[in-house]
Amino acid sequence: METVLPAEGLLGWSWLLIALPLAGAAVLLLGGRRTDRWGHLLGTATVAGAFLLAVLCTVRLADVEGRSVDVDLFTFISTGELDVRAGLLYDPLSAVFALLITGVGSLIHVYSIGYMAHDPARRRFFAYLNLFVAAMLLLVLGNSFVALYVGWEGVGLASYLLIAFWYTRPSAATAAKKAFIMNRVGDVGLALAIFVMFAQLGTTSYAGVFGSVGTLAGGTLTAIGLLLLLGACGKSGQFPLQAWLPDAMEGPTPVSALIHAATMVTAGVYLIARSAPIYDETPTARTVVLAVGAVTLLIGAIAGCAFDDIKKVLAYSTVSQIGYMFLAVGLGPAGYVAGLAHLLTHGFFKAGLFLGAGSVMHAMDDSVDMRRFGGLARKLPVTFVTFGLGYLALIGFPFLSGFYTKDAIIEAALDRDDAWGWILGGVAVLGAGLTAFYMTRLMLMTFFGRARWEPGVHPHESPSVMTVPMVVLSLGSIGAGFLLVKAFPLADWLEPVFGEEHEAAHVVAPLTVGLVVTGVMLVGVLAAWLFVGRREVPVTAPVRVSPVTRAARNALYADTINESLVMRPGQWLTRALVWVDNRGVDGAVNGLAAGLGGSSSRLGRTQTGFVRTYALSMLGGAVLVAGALLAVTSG
Amino acid sequence: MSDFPFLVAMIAVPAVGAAAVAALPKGRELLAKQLALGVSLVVLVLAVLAAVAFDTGGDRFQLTTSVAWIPDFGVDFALGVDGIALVMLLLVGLLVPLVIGASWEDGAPGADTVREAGTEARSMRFFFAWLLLLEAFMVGVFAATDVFLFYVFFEAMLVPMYFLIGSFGGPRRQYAAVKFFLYSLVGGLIMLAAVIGLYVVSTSELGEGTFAFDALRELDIDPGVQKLLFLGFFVAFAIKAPLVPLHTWLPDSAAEAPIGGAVLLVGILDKVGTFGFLRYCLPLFPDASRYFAPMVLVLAVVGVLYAALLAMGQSDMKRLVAYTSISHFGFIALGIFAFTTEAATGAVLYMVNHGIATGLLFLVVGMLIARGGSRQIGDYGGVAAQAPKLAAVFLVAGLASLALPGTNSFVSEFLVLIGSFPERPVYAIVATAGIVLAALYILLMYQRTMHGPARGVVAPLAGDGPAGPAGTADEPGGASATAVLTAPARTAVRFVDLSRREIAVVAPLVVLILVLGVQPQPLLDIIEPAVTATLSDLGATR
Amino acid sequence: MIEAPDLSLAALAPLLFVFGAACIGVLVEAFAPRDVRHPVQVAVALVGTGGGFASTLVYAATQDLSAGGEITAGGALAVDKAGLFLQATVAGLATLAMLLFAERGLDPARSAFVAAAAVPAGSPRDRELATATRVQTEVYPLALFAVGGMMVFVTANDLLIMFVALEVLSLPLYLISGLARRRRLLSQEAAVKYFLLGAFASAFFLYGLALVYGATGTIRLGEIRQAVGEDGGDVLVVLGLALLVVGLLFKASVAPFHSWTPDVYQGAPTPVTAFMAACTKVAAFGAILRLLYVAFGTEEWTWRPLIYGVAIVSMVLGAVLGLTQTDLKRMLAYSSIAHAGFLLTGVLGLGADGAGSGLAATMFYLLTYGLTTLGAFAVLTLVRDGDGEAGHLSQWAGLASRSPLTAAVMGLFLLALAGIPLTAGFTGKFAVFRAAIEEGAWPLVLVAVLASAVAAFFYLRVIVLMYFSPPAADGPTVGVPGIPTTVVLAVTASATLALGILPGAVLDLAERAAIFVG
Amino acid sequence: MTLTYYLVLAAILFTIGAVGVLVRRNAIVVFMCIELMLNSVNLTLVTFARATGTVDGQIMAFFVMVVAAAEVVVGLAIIMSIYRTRRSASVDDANLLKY
Repeated sequence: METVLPAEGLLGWSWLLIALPLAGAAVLLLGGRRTDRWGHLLGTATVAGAFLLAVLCTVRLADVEGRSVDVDLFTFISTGELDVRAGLLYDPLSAVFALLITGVGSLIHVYSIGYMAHDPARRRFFAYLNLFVAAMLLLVLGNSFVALYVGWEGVGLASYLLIAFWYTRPSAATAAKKAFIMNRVGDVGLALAIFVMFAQLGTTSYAGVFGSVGTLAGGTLTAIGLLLLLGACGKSGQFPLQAWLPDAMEGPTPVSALIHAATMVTAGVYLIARSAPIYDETPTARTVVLAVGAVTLLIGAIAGCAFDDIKKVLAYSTVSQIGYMFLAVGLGPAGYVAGLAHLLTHGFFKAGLFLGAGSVMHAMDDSVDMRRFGGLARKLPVTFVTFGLGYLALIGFPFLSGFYTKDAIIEAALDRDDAWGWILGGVAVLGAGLTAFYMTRLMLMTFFGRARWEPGVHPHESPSVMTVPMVVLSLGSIGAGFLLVKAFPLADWLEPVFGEEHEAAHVVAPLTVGLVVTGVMLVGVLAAWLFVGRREVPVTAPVRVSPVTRAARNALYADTINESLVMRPGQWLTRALVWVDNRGVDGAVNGLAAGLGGSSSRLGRTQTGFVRTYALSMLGGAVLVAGALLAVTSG
Repeated sequence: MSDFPFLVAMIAVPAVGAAAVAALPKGRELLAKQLALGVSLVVLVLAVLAAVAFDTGGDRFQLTTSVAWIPDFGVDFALGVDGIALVMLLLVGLLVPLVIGASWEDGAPGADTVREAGTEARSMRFFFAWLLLLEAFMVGVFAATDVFLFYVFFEAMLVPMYFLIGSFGGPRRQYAAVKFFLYSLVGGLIMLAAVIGLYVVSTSELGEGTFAFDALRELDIDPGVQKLLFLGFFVAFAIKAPLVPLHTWLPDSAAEAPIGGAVLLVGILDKVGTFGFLRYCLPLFPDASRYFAPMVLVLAVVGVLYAALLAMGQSDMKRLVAYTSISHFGFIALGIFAFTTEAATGAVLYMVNHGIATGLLFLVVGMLIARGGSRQIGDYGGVAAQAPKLAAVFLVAGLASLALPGTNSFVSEFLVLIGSFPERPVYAIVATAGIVLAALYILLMYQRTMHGPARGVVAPLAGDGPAGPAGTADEPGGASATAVLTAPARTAVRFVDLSRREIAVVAPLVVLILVLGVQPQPLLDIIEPAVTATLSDLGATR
Repeated sequence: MIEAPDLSLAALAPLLFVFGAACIGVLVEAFAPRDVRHPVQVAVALVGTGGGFASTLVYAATQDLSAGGEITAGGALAVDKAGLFLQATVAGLATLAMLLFAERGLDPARSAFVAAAAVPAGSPRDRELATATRVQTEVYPLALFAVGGMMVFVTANDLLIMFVALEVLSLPLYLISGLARRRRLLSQEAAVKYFLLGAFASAFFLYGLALVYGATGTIRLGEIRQAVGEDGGDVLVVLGLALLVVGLLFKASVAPFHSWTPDVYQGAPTPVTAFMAACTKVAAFGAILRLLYVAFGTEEWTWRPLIYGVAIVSMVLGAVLGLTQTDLKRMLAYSSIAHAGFLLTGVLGLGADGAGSGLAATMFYLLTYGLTTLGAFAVLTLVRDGDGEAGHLSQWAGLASRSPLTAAVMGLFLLALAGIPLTAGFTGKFAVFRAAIEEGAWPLVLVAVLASAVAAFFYLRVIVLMYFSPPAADGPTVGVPGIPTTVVLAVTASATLALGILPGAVLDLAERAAIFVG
Repeated sequence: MTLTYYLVLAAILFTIGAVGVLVRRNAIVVFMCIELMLNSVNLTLVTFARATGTVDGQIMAFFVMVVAAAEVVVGLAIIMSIYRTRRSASVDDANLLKY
C-alpha cells in the first residue's frame, strides 16, 4: 500500500476517539455509586463526542493526499528485533468503521438510557458499553496487527461483561463464558498469524507486513490467511465457531444490537478486508473464506426459520447476514466493497430490528416468545413501523438498503463466471429466500394475527428516548443502501484501500439478478404467509415435527457437536489427568517415601537385639571386606 | 549514590528486623506488625533507590560488594545485580509489605477460632519474623554473584518458608511443609554436588578454585562434564520452578500455606528456579544447555497444557491457582530455553508479571476464604452481588493471569510466544493453545464463585435491606490463612465488601497490572541488556 | 646398658594432665569422704580434660611445628599437627561431656548415674537407692581414662600402642555405659553387648596387627609404609590391613560393623552416649586417618574400594533405618551411623599419600559433628517424664509451645545434622564432599547427598513434632538445666552457628593442621 | 617352612574362637572364646617373632596378655552384674534393645 503520511492537525488528535469512551468507562467504574445519577449521561456524551470527532476527522481525511494518515503514539513493546509501536491508522476503511461504531453506538447509548432506566446497575452498564466502544475503535483504528489484537480481545472482554451483565442468571453467566472461550479459540489463530508475520517479516505493522507481502512464500501466505480466518470466524460467529452468538442474546437487548449485530461481530469482515493484500496473494485461503461464508449463510438462515425466540431469530439472521459479507470479501477485489456496503447497511437495519425487538420485549414484560406475541401492530405503532422498515430492508425489498447491497454481493459472486460462481450465487439467492421466510414469519407472529399475550401483560409503546433512535436507524435502513451504492459510491471512498474498482463483465445482467432475487424473496414471503399467517399460531411449539424442523430448532446440532467433540472429551481428559497427577505422579513420590519406610522397618528386623547376630554380621562383614580386598589386589 | 551498599542493606535490614520482631515480648502483636511493616517498607524504598542507581547502559553487574568469606573454599560474600536480578528484587520489595498488610488480621481472635481443634493460636510475632527472614534470604539469593553464596541462600530460604507453612498453614500443613522441604532439599543437595563439581573444575582450570560467577563464566568445560553439572543444577531449579513432573509439591504447599506464604512461595521463591536457569544453567553450561534444550522445552510445553487441564479439575481454589502457576512456569521455561532475546526478555518480564498477577489472585482468594471459611469453589456462588469490589479485583487478577491484552501478563506471554516462534515454532504453537485453557480455568472459577445466585456459604440477600447481623458478624479477617476450615459446611454469611485495609493491599497490584500492561518498556529496558549478555554467554543465534 | 627413651614432656603434657587427673580421681574415690567426693571429682575431671585441651593448644602455639610435629616416647607417639588437632578436639569435647556428667539439677536423684552399680537392678535395695540422692562418682576417673586412651589413640605411631590405647579407651566405656540410674536393665544390657562385641572387634584388630607385623617385620607406622612401599602389598599385608580397618570401623560405628551402636546409644546413660558419640567418633576416625595416611598412604588403591563400599553401606543403612525409629536416642544412633558414612567420603578424599584435602575436611567434620551431636544429646537430657528422660518421639509433640527455647536449640542441632546451610553441619558436609569429588569420587557424593536427603526426613520429623503438632496430653516436663548443662548447650549451639556462618578461621586451622608425621 | 604350621594352627584357633562367639549362649563362654582368639594372635605374634628373629613379637604377646587380663576384669564385672540381675548369663536373654 502507498506511503502513509504522518498525521497532523485534527487527525493527530484522533486518538481521542478511543480515549474519550475509555475515560468515560474509567470514571464510571472507579467513581462508584457517586456517579449513579449522571453516569449514563456521561457515557452517552463521550460516545457522541467520539462520533462528532469521527465525522470531523473523516471530513478532514477526505482532502488528505492519499486519504490515509498514520498517528504514531508511543513505544509499546521494543526488545530484540521486535518493535511494536502503539499507533493509529486513519484511512477510509477505518474511518467508515469509526463512523459506524460511534454513530450506531451513540444511538444505542441513547436508547439504553430508556431501556435500562429501571436497572439498579445502569451505571455499570454504560461503563461496559463505553469500554466496548473504546476497544472496538482501537480494533479498527490500530495501525498494526498487535494493536488490532489488543482491541480484538478488548471487545471480547466487553462482550463477556455485557452478556453476563445480569450475572445472577446462570444462563447469562454461562453464555458469557461460552462467548469468551470460543472467541479465544479464534484469537489463537489471530495470534499465530501474528507470530508467523513476525517470524517471516520481523514486523507486525500493517505498513510493514503489506509492504513486503510479495516476499512471502505461497504456503506461508495461505497459512497466514487461514489463521486470520480462524480469528475472524471466532469473532464473527462464523462456521464452525457460530454457536456462541445466539446464546449471547442473554445480554441486554441494546448489547445484542450494538455488539452482536452492528459492530463487534463484523470485526471478522473488517479483519479480512483489512488483510486484503494478503488474501489477494492466496486464492486458497480466499476460497476457504468463500466456503465458510456460504455454509454459515445457510446454517444461519435455516436455524432462523425454526426458533420462536425473537432475539434468537434475529441472532441467526445476523449469523447468516455476516455469512453474506464473508462470501463477499472472499470474492476478492470484486466483493470487498459490496461486503462492506452490506456490513454498513446491515449495521443500520439489524441494529434497528434489535432495538425494535427490545421495545417489544419492553412492552411484553421481557418475554421473548413470539408465540406469546401477536397483534402488536396497533399497540406499538412506532415500533411496528420502524421494525417493519428494518424487516423490508433485511429481506431485500426493492430500493431499500438490503436490496442494493445484497444484490451487489450476488452479482459479484456470479461474476466469477465459474462453477463456484454459480454455486455461491445460488446459495446466496436461496439464502435470500430463506431470509424472507423467517423474517416474514417473525413479523407475522409478532405484529399480526390474534393477540396471544400472557395474562396480565399490557403492551404499551416505549418512551421517545427509545423510539427516536429506532426512527433514526429505520431511516438508515431506507436510505443507506441507495446512498452507499448509487449516490456516494463507497467504492470511490475506499479506492485508496482496495484500489480501482474494476468494471466487472457482468455474466448476468444486474436487472435480471435483481428480478430473480426479488422473485425468490417474494416466494419466501408467500411461503411464510402460507405456513404461519394463514392459520392459528399454537401457543406452545408443536412437538411432532419433521426431522428438518427439529434439526433447525437445534441450530443444526452445533452445540451437540461441540459438546460431544470438545466439552465431554475435555472434561473426561481433565478428570483422567487429575487422577494421573494424584495417583501417578504424586503417587510415585509418596510411593517412594512409603517404600523407603517399608524397607526401613524390614531392614530394622535385622537389628534383632541378639549379640550373636551382631557378631555374625561383624564376622561376615570382616570376611567380606578381607575377601574383597584380596580379590582386588590379587585379581 | 551508587556507592551505598544497597544490597547489603537490603539483606541486613530485614534480617535484623526479623530478630527484633521475634525478640518482642509476648502480647506485643500490634507492635510486631507495625515493626515488620516498617522494615519491609524500608526494604521497598531501598529496592527502588537501587533501581534508580542502576544504570541500564552500564556494566552487567552493578551495586557490587565483595568481601572474602571462607578463603579456604575460595568463597566470597559477593553481591551484585544485573537487570534480571534487579527486577526480581523490586518484586520482592513490593510483595512483602503487601503480604504483611494482607496478613494483618491473622491471629486476630476472629481468625483463630476457626483453626482446627488441637492447635492453639500461634503468636503472629513469629509469623512476621519468619516473613522478614525469608525476605532477607530472597534478596540474597537474587543478589548473590558467588555460586556458593547463592547456594547458601537457596537452601536457607527453605527454613523460614518451612516454618511459615508448618506453623501457620492449613489442616494438612505438616504433610505439606515436609513435602516442600524434602522436595527442595533433594534438588538442592544434588545441586550441591554440582556446585562442588564446578568448583573442582575451576580448580583444575584456574589453578585455584573459585565460586565467582564471572570467573566461572569464562571456563570452557568439557561437554561431558557440562552435561552432568547442568543436570545437577537443572534438577534443583526444575523442582523449584517447578516443571512437570516435579511439580506435585507446589499444589500441596501453596494450598496449605497461609496466604501470605503462598504469595511469596509462588510469587518469588519459585522464580528462583527460572532465575537459576537464566543466571546459572545457560551461561555456565552453554553446550549442555543447547544439548538439553529440546528436553526442557518438551517439559515446559507439556507443563503448560497439563497443568492448565489439571487446574480445571481442581475443586480447591488455592490448588487451582497453584496449578495455573505451574502452567505459567511452563511458559517461562519455554521463553528461557528458546534462546532468543525476545523470548528470554519476555520470560523475565513474565517472572515479574506472574508475581504481580498471581500474587493478587492469591490475595483475593485469601480474602474470599477469610469470609467464607472454605477453600472449595463449590461452597461459593453469587459473591459479586454482595461484594462487587472483591469481585472486580478478582476479575482483574483473573484476566491478568489469563494474559488479556491491556494487563501486564499479556506483554510477557506475547513476548515469550512470539520470541520462541521463529526458533521453535512447534513448541510455540502448542503453548499458544494454552491461552484457551487459561481462559477456561479462570472463567470457570470466576463464574462458579462470583456469578449465579447466592450459594453455599454465601447467604442470599435478605431483600434490599441493609446488611443484617450475619454480615457484621463476619468482619473480614483479612487474607486469613488460619480461616481455612476442615469442616465442609459452615453457616452461610452475608459477604461484606473489601475493607479499607484490603483495598490498600490490592490497589498497588491492580494499578501495576494495568500500567505495566500499557507501558512495559521501562522494565524491558532494564531487563534486555542482562538477557542479551546471558545469551551471548550462551552463544545463542539471536 | 639401656639409655632411657626420649620423652618430650611438652608433647606429652596433655596426656599427663588427663591420666594424672584420672589417677588422682581414683585416689579421691578411695580416700575422700563421700560428701565432698562429687565436687572434688568434677573439679579434677574438669581440670584434667580442660588442662589437656589447654595444653594441646599451648603446645601447638608455642612449639615450632614446621616439621609437622615430633615423634616422641621412643617413637611410640607421633605428636604432630593433625594429632594435636584431634587431641584438642577430643579433650575439648570431653570437657563438655564432663559438664554433662556433672549435671545434678535435672534428675530428682541428683545424678544420671546409678548409686551402687553392684546392687542388682530391681532389688529392694536398688529401689530404695534409686530415690536416694546418694551419687557414685567412679564415672569421672573412668571417663578420664577413656579420654586419655582416645588422646593416645589419635597420636599412636605404633600399632601396638594403638591397640593398647584402643583398649584403654574402650574398657572404661564398657563400664560407664552400664551405669545408668534409670532403666538399669537396658543399661546393663548395653554394657554387655558393647563389651562382648568390642572385645570381638579388638581381636580382629589384633590379628590384623599380627599379620602386618609378620609381613613387614615392624609395627611402626612409618616403617610399615616403607616396607609396603618396597615389596608392594602381599596377601598378609592386605589381610592385615583389612582386619585392622575392621577393628577401627567398629569403633567408628560404620556399617556393617555398626550393629552395637543403636543398642548401646539407647541403653547407656545419655551423658555417656553424648560422650561416646562425640569423642569416640573423633578418636576412631583419627586412628583410621593416621593408619591409612601414614602406614598405607602408598597403598591407597588397595583400601580405596573398601572405604568406598562401607561408606555407601553406612550412609544408606543409617539413613534408611533412621526413618522408622521412635526413640530419639536410637534415632541419633542411626544418624551417627549415617554420619560415619559421610566422614568416610572425607577419608576417601585423603588421596594418594594424603595429597588430597580429605584430612583437613574430615577433621573439621569431626569437630562440627562432635559439637552438634553432643549438644543434641544434651537437649535430650532436659526433656523428662516420671521415669527419666522422655526419649519417645511422641512425647516431644508440641514441645515448642511448652518450652520454645529448648525446641529452638534442638531445632538448630537437627538442622545442622541435616546439613542445612548457615549451620556447622553444612560447612562440614561441603568440606568432605569437596574432598571426595576432588579425588573423583562424585558417584559416592551423589549417593551421599541422596542419603542425607533421606536422613533429613527424620530430623525434620522431630521439628514437625516439636513445632507443628498439638502438645501431647501426657507431655513430658522440660527440666531447668543447671549451670553445667546450660554451659554445654550455650557452647555447642553457638559453635554450631559460628562454624556455619564464619567457619573461616577453624577451617584454616584444620587446613594448616592437616599433616601426619611418622 | 615349618613355621607355617604354627600360623595355620593360630588361624584355626582364631576361627574356632570366632565361631564359638557365634554359637555359644553363655556370656562367660562367649568371652572365653574371645580370649581364645586373643591367644591365637599371641601364637601368631610369637611365630612371626621367631621368623623375623626379633623379640618384638614376644614382647607384644606380653602386652596382649596384660590387656586381656584387664579385659577379663572389666568383662567379668559387667557379666556378673547382669547375671545377678537376671539370674542368667545367657546372652540371648539380653535383647530388650532391638530394631
